[in-house]
Amino acid sequence: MVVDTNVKATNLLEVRELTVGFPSRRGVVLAANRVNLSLSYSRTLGLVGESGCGKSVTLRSVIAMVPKPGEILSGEVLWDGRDLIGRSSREMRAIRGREITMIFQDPGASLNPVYSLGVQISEIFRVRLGFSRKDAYDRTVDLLRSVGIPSPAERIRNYPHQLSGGMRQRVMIAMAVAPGPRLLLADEPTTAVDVTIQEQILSLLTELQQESGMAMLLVSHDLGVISQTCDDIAVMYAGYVVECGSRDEIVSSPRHPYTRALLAAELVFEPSEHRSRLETIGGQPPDLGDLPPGCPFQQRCPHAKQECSDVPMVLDRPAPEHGSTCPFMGV
Amino acid sequence: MGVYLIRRIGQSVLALIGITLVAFLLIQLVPGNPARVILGPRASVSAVAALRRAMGLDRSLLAQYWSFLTNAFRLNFGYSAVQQSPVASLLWPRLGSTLLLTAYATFVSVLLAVPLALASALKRNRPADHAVRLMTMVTFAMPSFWLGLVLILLLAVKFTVFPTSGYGVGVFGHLDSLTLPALALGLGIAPLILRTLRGSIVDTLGSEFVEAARARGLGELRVLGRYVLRNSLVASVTVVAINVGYILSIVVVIENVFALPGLGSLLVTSVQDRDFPVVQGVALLLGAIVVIINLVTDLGYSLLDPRIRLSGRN
Amino acid sequence: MAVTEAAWPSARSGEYLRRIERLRRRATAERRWSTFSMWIGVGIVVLVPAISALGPLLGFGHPNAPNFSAILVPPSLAHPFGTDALGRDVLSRVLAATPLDYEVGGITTLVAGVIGVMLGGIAGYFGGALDAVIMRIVDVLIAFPFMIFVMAFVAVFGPGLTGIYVGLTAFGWAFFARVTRAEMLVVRERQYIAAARTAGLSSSRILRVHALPNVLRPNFVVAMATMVWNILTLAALSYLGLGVQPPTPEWGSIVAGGQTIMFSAWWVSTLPGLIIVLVGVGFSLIGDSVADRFGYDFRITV
Amino acid sequence: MADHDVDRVGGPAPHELDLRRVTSRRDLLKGAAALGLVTAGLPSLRRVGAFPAQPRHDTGTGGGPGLWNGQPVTEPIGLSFEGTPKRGGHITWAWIYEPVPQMDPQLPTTGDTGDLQALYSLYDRLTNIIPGTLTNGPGLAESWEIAKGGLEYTFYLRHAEFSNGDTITANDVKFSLERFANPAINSQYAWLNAIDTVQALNARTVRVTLQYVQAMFLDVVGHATTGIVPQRVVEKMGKEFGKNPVGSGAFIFESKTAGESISFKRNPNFWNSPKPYIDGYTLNYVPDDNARMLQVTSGIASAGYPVPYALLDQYRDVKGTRLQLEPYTNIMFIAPNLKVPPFNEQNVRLALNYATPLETINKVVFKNAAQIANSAIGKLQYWDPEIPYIPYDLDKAKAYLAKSSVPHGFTTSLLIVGTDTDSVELATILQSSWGQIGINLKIDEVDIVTLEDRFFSITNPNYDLCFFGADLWASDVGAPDEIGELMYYSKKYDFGGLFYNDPHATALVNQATHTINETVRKRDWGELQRYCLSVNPPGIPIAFGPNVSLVNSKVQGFQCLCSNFWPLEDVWINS
Repeated sequence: MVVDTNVKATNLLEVRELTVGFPSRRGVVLAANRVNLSLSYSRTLGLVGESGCGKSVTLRSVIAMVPKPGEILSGEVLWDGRDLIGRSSREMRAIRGREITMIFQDPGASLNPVYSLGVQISEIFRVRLGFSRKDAYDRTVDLLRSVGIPSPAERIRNYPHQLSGGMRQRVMIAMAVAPGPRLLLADEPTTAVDVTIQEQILSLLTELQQESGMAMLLVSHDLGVISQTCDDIAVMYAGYVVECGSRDEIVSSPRHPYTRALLAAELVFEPSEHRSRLETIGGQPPDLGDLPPGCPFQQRCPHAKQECSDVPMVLDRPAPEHGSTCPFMGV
Repeated sequence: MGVYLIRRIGQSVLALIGITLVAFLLIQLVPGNPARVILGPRASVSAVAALRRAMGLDRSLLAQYWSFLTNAFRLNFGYSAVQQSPVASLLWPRLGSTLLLTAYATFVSVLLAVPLALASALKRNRPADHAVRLMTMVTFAMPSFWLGLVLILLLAVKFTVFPTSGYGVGVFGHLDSLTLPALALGLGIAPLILRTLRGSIVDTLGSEFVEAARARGLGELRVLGRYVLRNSLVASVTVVAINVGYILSIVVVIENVFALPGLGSLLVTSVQDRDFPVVQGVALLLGAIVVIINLVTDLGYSLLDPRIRLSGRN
Repeated sequence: MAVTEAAWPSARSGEYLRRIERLRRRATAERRWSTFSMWIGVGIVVLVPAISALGPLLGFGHPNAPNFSAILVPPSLAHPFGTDALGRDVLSRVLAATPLDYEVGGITTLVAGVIGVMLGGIAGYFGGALDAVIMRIVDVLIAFPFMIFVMAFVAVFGPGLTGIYVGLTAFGWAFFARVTRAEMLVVRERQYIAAARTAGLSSSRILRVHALPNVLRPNFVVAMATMVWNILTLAALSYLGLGVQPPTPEWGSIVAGGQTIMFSAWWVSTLPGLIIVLVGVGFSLIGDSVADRFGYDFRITV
Repeated sequence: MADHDVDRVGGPAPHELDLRRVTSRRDLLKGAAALGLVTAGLPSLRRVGAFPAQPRHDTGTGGGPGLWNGQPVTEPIGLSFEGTPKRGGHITWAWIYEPVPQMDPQLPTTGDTGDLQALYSLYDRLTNIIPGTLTNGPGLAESWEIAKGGLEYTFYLRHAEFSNGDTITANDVKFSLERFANPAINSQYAWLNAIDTVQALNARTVRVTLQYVQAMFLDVVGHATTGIVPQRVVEKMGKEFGKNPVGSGAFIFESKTAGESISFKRNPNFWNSPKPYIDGYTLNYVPDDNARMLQVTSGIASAGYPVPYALLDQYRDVKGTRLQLEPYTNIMFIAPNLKVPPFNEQNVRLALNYATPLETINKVVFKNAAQIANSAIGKLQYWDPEIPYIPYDLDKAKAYLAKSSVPHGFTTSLLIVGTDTDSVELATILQSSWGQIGINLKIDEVDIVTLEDRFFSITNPNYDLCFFGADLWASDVGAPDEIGELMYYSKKYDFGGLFYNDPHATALVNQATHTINETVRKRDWGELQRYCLSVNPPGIPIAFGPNVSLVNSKVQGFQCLCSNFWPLEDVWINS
């Protein structure tokens, strides 16, 4: 390991040199490549990037849920300074859904269609938190109310398919915050809902966060969403963190062409207008299967040059400072 | 839901009529004169002709089918001149044995299929998976009567565990003597269930709500049981019902191999005897079974899956 | 990734290298298996008839010529599969039977497939009453023990293969129709179909050019299964006494013919049975790996 | 004729062999072995209750009692009568026939041996076949007199009761025989009938007057369908009688499960006490050959019938069981359609006969258990063993063919039942051997019903050659009359058949069937056997095959009458 394991982690979550690989027809693809992140108590870190840039995988590897057949090849995930990687599944389960919880992109798909809300939510209280059936029920009702679901006592008997997308997402959030986690992982929580709902969801999240003081790791392809919610931002491209810093730094003085492209898209167009942004960036998201040597962004980079092929893809300044992998964009 | 049910039943009745019509026309096309069958080779032509008239076989096909249909509507399946008894009295006793066999076999195959399906889905594309899949291919490709005989040879002759054939006496006698047939039939059905189940388990495993459940830190067993299997079963419950025809085709052969007094063997003999009323009766009954099974599965399906139960759409 | 590696000369822990090696091996292993199983399948399916083409040259004796001096000889070098009750070499009968079984299985599957794809496609694409009618018929056919009806067909058409052809086709198409319809329901919602529609192309053209290609692959998988099923049905028919005319060798009739003496002369029925299983597995392997490759699940084959 | 009559009273000197026709569709369906047989002689059995310890035929050419050594079977093998008869026990009998649909002897049944066996157990008749012979002895009729040159029969009944306790009266007999004679009721077997009138002279005497002299009349009144039924009950119950019958036979109907089994229990009122020895028997319907045999070897059943020839070697010596081969008087016969050229030519038929390798067929198809046929009538009364069968001689065959209108051969087809292994094997052999004289034989495989339909259609019999396996060319009676009339005199019956039309043969049959003069009959039948084998054969006689059953060693006295009925009242079980 490059990283000295004796370094005392001062943060709630430290991701160091995380590398995740997937087998594919063309060999091993690195979905996350030497990713370094740090997230301190009750703050919000945003991971932004196009789909397939490895942000979701990074998110999942935090709770050791890298989708099969992928696996973490190297690196550390320090939770309170303790490395989570290589923990037994029992230990991980103790943390999952307890200290760290997660919400998903498609609230419709992430609820079990065959059980009523009540059953699914109270399951958390009964199974995970050992409440009695009765208490679990009450807690569930309160919970639903707290995430702003009208007449929860009735809703509780409903099945997922009977709720609107927004409602479902609220339910998901409710289930996520129910155990009072210290970290909430949010994977594209607003992608599946329309813009108006999106605002509500985001505000609900920040609200809950202020109340409970939990930290949040938010993943989105939408820089707008990220910048409006997060304290720190990490921009990912083709499995690399290409730029990382505080929100203000990133937004006001981006140091990587890719970040700039994203910002440009955000400024010129309505937020969340996914397609049009692609137009301004131009070209297709990279194929992780065959990346060029050096900077993976070079094919699409307006300032691409010879040397791009020799760029060592490491942040020039380690977190929490404002770092970038592109040596050619001075401040 | 009500509307939906009514529509389903309506369709089923149509299907039923279709089945009996096909059965009726086909059997009518088969050469061979039931009257001759009944009276035997030496009976005089005049006697044969007379009996033919008496059996009403000289009427037009349409007339015959119509009277059959109308009678069937009144639950009167007609009279078998060959067996010299009302068709119904031939059907009911055999219905039991066939249903018992099929149920037993389905049970056996589920017993085989579910764990294997889980295993191969969880170990997808690993040796275990390939092994299971290969196994299903092998059993799928076995001639059922051949499999039956091999089983007899092994479990009844070499090691006399089960009776070689017959139907036994009393419920336990039945079960005992139905074990081998059920095994043979079950091995025939298992690939059906296993393939479907494996497929839907794989899908379910990939679905977000399973991931969510894991993310909630639920135990693996709980996830598999309440989330994965529960949802996969929904998908694969119907497959058995849909393929009743496939299953019954095997039943016919199996009943022959093991000398079981079931609908399958009855159908075979009555086709051979040109015992039209019985063939039609069996066709109708089997059809009814199929329809009922389909309805029941639909209901079961909707019980398993609230989306259908509440929206009432398939 | 090789590239990615090259880009990273920097030190990696041995653990990392070991893991990445394992991943790479699994990746190649999976890739290999699906191609491998595919080729095994193709191998079996092609090799059996190939060998049977050479059958006469192998010199195990004429498949139909009785040899009363060598009745029921157990498997030996001279007769790898032994001889039957008339002293005919079982292996050469099995080999001689191959073309027939392939022909029957193939033709019935093909015709049924064409009919099924067309009707299913129409049902799925246009929907409505047409759909309802077709699918009800499909229900009936699939729901019913069609072996009995194939029997009836054989009886109707008398000796010869006609009845078998008609019977197997008349009931086989339903499975294709079911799959095609399901696939078609998905396909017709795809954007390019919608585009084609708005472009004012004729339905038939849309079906032919755009929709059909997409429904053919799953049907190929079904076809593989139908092949097996048809061969098995042939066997069952022979057992129930309505098979191919003797002495024409046919796998089913060979197996069925030997089943009476199965306990005394096991080879007559058992070994040909294994050939059926072998070929069946061959076709299934092809179907499965095709299904895998294109991400269908092999459940559609049942 | 008086002394002749007296001679007949109490039963005649038995003929060596007897032959009956058996209709058994299921045999052919499942390729079962042939039916009918010769039984070990216990000629005096019905009159003297005692059981001879060592039956006469038990050590036949089979070599060693109870074990068949693979030699052609001309006498019964494996019959066992060890120990003395004792009461009690139940017999389960796995066989190929479905349970009889109804049990009224005069109403049509499926004609299966299975049905006739049931009728045979349930009802007794005026005369009964004497085991091991071709002739009938006393049954319910203790004795009889024949008058008017065979036109008038007077039967003296013994005291006997129906299973319900009623005494069997002359009126019951009159009633039963009239039902038998009435084609409107007995549409199935009325063709055997020659009865004109029946009178009940007194409670125990019946007089029957015939329309013409029927030489085989005493055999006819021993046929299963002439079983004596209680007039009162039948008239009361009508069609329902067949469902819960009241019988005069050794057994009473107990229960039946359609498609599975039928059970009979001992009739305590049976006149010939202490018989039956067993408490009852059950018939298990087991169509699959292996399953059936395994039921015997595994002890589920005490007897299994029939044993396919293909399985003879396998079950020749299985512990705890014995193979019974009882020579088969039924004839396996290939019937050409004489309406279709070239089969209407004598030379063609002769050629076919010489081109048929009978030894090979016997070896391969019948595992050498059969006896090669030297008669186109069958091994019936007056059968002459001295006449040699037609040898396999291709040159002769070619020569005959050369004299025909198709000197270089022709293409034709053989109609057989597809499920009958024997038929298929036979056909395959003929295909190769007939091919050598230029006859291209196609095999036309159908199921039995289609076959019967095509064979028996008078208007257009739709076949070239037809092989019925074990069935059809077997007689219902020990006398050759039935087959004779059927084959060589078919004008009498208004159904199809051979359409064999040879004036000489017809004259012989016509004469022989209408006299009770033994010398005339012996002469004529002998001449017919010779003439129809080597001079103008109606078809190709193949073999007389044995009737084979697998029996548990404990079961004693289990034997088959020539009419293929098992008198189970003679059976007992050794502990």
